[in-house]
Amino acid sequence: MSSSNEENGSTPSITERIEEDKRLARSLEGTYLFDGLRSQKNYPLNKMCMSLTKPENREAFAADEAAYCDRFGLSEESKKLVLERDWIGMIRSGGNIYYVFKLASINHVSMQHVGAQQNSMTLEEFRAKLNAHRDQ
Amino acid sequence: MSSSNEENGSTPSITERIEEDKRLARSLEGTYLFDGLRSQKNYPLNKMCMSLTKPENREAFAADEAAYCDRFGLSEESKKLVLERDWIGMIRSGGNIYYVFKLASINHVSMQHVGAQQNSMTLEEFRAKLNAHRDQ
Amino acid sequence: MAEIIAAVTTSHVPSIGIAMDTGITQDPYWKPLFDGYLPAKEFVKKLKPDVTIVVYNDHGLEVFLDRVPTFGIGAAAQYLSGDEGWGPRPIPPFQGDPDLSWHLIEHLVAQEFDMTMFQEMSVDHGFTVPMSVFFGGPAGEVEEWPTRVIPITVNTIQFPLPMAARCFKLGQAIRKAVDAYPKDTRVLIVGTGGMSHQLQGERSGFMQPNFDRMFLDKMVTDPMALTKIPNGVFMKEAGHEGAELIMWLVARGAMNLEVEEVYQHYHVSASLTAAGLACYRNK
Amino acid sequence: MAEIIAAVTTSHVPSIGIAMDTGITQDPYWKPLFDGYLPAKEFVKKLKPDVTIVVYNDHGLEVFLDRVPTFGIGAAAQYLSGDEGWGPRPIPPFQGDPDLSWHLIEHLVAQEFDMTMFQEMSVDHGFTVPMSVFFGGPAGEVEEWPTRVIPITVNTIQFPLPMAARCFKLGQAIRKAVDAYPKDTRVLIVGTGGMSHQLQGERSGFMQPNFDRMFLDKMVTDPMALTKIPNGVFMKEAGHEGAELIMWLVARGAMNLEVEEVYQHYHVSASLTAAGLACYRNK
Ligand SMILES: [Fe+3]
Ligand SMILES: [Fe+3]
Repeated sequence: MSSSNEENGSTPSITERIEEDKRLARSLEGTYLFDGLRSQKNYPLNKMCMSLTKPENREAFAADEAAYCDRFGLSEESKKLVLERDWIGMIRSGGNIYYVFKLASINHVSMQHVGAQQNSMTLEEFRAKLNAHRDQ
Repeated sequence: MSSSNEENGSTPSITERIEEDKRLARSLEGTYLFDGLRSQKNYPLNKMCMSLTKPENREAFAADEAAYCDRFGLSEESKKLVLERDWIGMIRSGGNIYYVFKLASINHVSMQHVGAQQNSMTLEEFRAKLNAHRDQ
Repeated sequence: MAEIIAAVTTSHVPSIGIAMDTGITQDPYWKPLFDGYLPAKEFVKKLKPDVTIVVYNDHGLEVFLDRVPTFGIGAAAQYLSGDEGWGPRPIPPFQGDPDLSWHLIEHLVAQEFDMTMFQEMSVDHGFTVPMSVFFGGPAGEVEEWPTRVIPITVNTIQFPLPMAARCFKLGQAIRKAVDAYPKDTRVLIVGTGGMSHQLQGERSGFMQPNFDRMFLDKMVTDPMALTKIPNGVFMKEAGHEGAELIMWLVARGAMNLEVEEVYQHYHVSASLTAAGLACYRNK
Repeated sequence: MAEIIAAVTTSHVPSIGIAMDTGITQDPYWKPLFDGYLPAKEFVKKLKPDVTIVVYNDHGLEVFLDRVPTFGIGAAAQYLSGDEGWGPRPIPPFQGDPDLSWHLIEHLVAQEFDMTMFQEMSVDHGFTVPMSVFFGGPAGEVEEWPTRVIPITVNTIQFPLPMAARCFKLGQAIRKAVDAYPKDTRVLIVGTGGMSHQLQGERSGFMQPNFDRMFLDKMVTDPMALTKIPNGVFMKEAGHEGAELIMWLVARGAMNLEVEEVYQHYHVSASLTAAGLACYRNK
């Protein structure tokens, strides 16, 4: 009943491969594997950020940020993270960097600024960290 | 330069298989293979019909069918087919039966009615044709 | 460990849903069809599946021609009956199983199936009618669905459709993925679409019971032969929309090569469609 | 008969596009990067491709988490630069090649790649920046694109991503499909994404030039070794977003196993990203 149509030997190896891959990816410090679990975690935040690709939505957001967040059903905690532009807080809460970055873009906040804040560094410190790689 | 990474022998066989399949499908009388060519043929008609899955769009359509068609950029010819509920005309022009059928649905016109008209039959004649299969 | 406990397959037609929802299943036109469903309902009732994977095709509810996925899979917590133009069917919401959905997604992608992952999704008659047929009361009515669900979509709206052999392999990959799921979960797989029918063109109304009966036979005796049928041949023998039979092959691929047909019913016709149904368990 | 005449690969970063669009490519920060692009522009200019297949990842312009295709392919007549939050880039529209697109779709589906077919599609920096890098004037500016385009998307927004080996096989399948196209069409394939970078989390700013240089080497000497790298290892060695390197393997798969590297450029960093570029032709 439980034997598969094809050779059964590959089942454990696929499972092992997937589990090992996820274990490794989840073990990386300061990294939030954006898998199915995380994709469900703060769906409203990502959806709100995605909507900012339309100019009329950016205007509505600018007019009343909190009300706009409510329209997308953000939790009070997530709304606070958005209003305070707490980038690392948004990522931790389940934000996907590609959607969250749209929120930065509308205020012309650069990725370097977002990266610095996530690292609790000043922009200068963060740039020095990036440039340090030139020696490698 | 032209030899592939893998065994080259399968390339012609895939091409032959695809061409033979399309040739057969296109040779069927009274049948309009809905492939890429046809999918491009009357995209606005299908898009207009797809929109009718929303009640507010159905209301807008009912209020002024011609104006609604214009909003989706239908050709004059396609608009006439819609206004006249010319089902076979819509299919010939590039309509996909699944989208076109939504236009029938909003007036509670059954698939049997659409089928009868495509066959230039009365509903009774078409039903007799369908029931004739019971003897097979 | 999880297990696929059975496969059931059936045609789907909007008007079967309408007949159930408007209470006319005992009218002379519909009675033979719905009477034929009763033994399948009994079979499914005894199975008590925790999760039902429904392999179907979207008919233009979620999928427009702007973006057509070959294979899709739902990962939502809930799926609602959608509005196909005549309003949503009056049935309860379907509860999903995101944990098993994501397990399937990870295992299908690892087996080189290029799935489209849906986290928001409403379902059309291709999904809801089979659910009513197998899980509804005698006339299809239902108060609460007794199973969680996972929708898997197959493109049959725009050529090229996936080949029959690819669909069968998808079923095999689903089987492997379910076998690898660590929870004790009893899974039923439903393959829906077909049998012979053509809705579009002057050939609409085309049906070929001989082909359907051959297909029903080979589902048991020689499924590999069915996987060799090109989609153009499905269209010729079973009608332009009859190519939906490839969904039966996904369900079949999830079973052993040897199966027992527990029940079969064949009725011509429901609306424009030859209506077939079958229940299989592994030998 | 059609032919893939070369493959070129490059990183992509929004700010590279912004630097070109605002005319600051000769500023000290940007000059080394843009100077490094010039020989690649010369190489591509001489190639005069009729069609350019751009294999890239959408960064949340067309794709939201409601519906994530593993592999997508455009079949539109035209593709516009989309609005990622800071307005569309001020560049001309891209002309598609629907005939070749549908040929590719038919041949990829026949080779068991489960593509999502896009007939409406705007393109983001993952597509437009490489196009400016390879086809723009000295500073990236462009009046009219000298090539038709076909976008192919790879999911890198949500795990599971397709495996490196699957991406390489997609490239092989594209190659077979192009080889089977009956028109005399010269096709360039572009693989874009990476190199090492991480945008999210406290690890943002992570880069590892040693890994990138290994990757650049093996693209020539041992691409099959790269196809064995699990996506978790890409994330560890090249950063959470560095897994975009799998797109390079699609382009690589479309070439012979033996290639000549015509040009290579590597620069740390553009914004948060290690910027690599390479040009390959078949041996
Ligand atoms: Fe159907
Ligand atoms: Fe990127």
